[in-house]
Amino acid sequence: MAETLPFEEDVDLAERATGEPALHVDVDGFEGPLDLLLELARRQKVDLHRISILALSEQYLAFIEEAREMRLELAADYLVMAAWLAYLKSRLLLPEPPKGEEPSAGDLAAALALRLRRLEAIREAAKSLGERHQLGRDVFARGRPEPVEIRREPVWEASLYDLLTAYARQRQKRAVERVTMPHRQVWSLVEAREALQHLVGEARDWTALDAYLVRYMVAPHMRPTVLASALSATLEMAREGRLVLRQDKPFAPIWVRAHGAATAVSAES
Amino acid sequence: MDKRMNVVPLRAPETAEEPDHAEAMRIAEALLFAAAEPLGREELAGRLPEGADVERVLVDLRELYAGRGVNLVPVAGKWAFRTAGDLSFLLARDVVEPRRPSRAAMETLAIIAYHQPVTRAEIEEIRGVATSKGTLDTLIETGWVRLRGRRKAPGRPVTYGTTPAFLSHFGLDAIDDLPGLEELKGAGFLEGRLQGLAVPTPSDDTTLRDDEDPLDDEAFAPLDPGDGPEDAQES
Amino acid sequence: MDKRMNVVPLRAPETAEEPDHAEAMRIAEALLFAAAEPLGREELAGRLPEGADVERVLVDLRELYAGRGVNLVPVAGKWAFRTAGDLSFLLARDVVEPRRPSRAAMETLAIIAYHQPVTRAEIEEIRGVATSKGTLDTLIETGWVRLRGRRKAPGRPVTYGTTPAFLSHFGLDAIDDLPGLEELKGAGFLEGRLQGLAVPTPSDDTTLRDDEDPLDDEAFAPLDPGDGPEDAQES
Repeated sequence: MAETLPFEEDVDLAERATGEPALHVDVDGFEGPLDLLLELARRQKVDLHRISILALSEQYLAFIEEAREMRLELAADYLVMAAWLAYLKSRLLLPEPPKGEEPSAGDLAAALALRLRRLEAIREAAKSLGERHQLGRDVFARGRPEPVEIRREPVWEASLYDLLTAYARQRQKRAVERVTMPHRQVWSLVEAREALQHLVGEARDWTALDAYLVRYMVAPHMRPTVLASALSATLEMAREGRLVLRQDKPFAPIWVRAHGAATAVSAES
Repeated sequence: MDKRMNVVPLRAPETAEEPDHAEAMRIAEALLFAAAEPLGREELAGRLPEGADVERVLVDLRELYAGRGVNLVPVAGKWAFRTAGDLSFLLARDVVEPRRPSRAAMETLAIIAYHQPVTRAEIEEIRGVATSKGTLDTLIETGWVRLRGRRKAPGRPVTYGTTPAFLSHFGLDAIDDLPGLEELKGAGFLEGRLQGLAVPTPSDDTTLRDDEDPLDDEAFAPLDPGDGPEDAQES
Repeated sequence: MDKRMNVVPLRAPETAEEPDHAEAMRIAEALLFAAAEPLGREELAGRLPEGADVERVLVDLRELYAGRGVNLVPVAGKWAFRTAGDLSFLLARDVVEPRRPSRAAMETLAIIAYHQPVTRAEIEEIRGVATSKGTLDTLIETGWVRLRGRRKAPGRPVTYGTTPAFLSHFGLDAIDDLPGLEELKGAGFLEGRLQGLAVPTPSDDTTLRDDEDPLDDEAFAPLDPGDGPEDAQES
């Protein structure tokens, strides 16, 4: 129900007075010079519309003077207001100069009176607002509201596309898993070397590599792998000094022969 | 219960002996309304004007609110206002929550759709992973999948199939509107070069097949628990 | 107010054209009783049976509860049940008296309420004194005052306004119901403060005024620090 609001305590003016010099208290109790002026005006006990700004100014200045004599610290805005009121007072006492640029003393006084009336009015408004029935203080809401339970009802969302994708994805994955790929036939480098060593044994003279390899390319699909592996093997064996390669021009047939019978034989052992 | 406003005229509120009965009712009404907890007779009596007849106040208030949207009800020997029982639906609000089935659920659903009637073991065989009970439960919750019967086979496993709600959700007139193998390939769902893959022509005919028995037992309610492993490789 | 039970017979609850009026009243009654916050016409309409006359339901309910211990009152443009104001002396008895807002806080709140949208400088001009940051912070924390936007003026000061919680706390249906508003308006106190812009009435409309910008920056969180002096003659 009513919780304690975190408001500052409304400190009573009299309460603030405790233990302090009386006049000091008075100044402290006011919320600024306008508040002080309003209080002084109230003491005139006349309608704010008929207030004498001149008399009010004199009272304010007297008050400030008194405070100074008591060596009270006054906030700057009280002094600013005092200076302005002293000026206003002198203007009000002097004969009005011919109409000039500046607002007349009467206008200034009227403006001040208006400000005072406006502050008075908003104070009244604040008072009547505070006097209204307030929730949790004067009037109460249901002490135990019955909460509305939120029931979440799932609505399933899926499209035919999702369904077909899921089906196809699943079936395809399994189908691929089950397919056994035909074993790819290759002529390995090892096989190539073996074959070439036979060749080297035979080829004391230049021998066309292609012609020699034909016997290994019985199946047509073996041709690329045999050629590739054989070339790699011959290059390797040439580097090792076992055989010599010759090609007369680009894309011409490759000729092979043993580097020398002795080396070839010794290498083989 | 008469749902019309039950306006009970107060019994002789102006009789001389109890001039404050109406006022006591107002106060009790406000106290009960504002209270966070039910109020007992003593608590009320302490707040009502001197000499108020608490019992009569409560009886009259209860009568005043009988048949209304809010009733004065006894709660553990005390009294409180509560929403009328027949309006309890007001205290709940249904919020529609869009949810998407998991990938595993969609795959299982698709297999049920194409291969029905199908058992859990068969689903797992096609998918190649264990199907969690939760996935099947979810599908049944969606209303798209139903338990059809039991396969005439050892263990008598439950067979699953799709429902008319499935057709209407996916915008199908009939289950055989599901695209076949060639259509799936044509639409790019399946790779064209796949071979040896058969997509069955689905049927959701409610008539049990020759190898199906009816779900004779009562224990079909949740799901057959012994139908397969509970764990799942799937997420 | 007649404190006796004001039992209003329902107007022709059985007329053919609106057979559900009594039921709609029961439902509205239950909803308004159960709700923790005031309910708007739209919220109610959405929960009442099709074709129910929300306006009539509210008028009839209000009448039914007038003079009772609990009243149906318009609050912040919505509707809520509240204990009757004249019973406050009884109900407030066991309420821990909330600390009352200080005079400075109430004055500042009043200025914000009657002059909104209003800047801190304008509040200070009316009060003739610097406004402590604490006062505004407290009003915002209480939930009665909010930062509306920024005045299109040098320094782009923040503008303040009141919230629906303010209306609800002070039992106001709308900002126009502020007490003494007519008098203040009549005296011309709410006009012409803004560079010749006549702003005749306070407005807590969430729509920004022509001379307001949105609170675009992120730094609006606590309070704009550069808006006025931090010191205060007030405590």
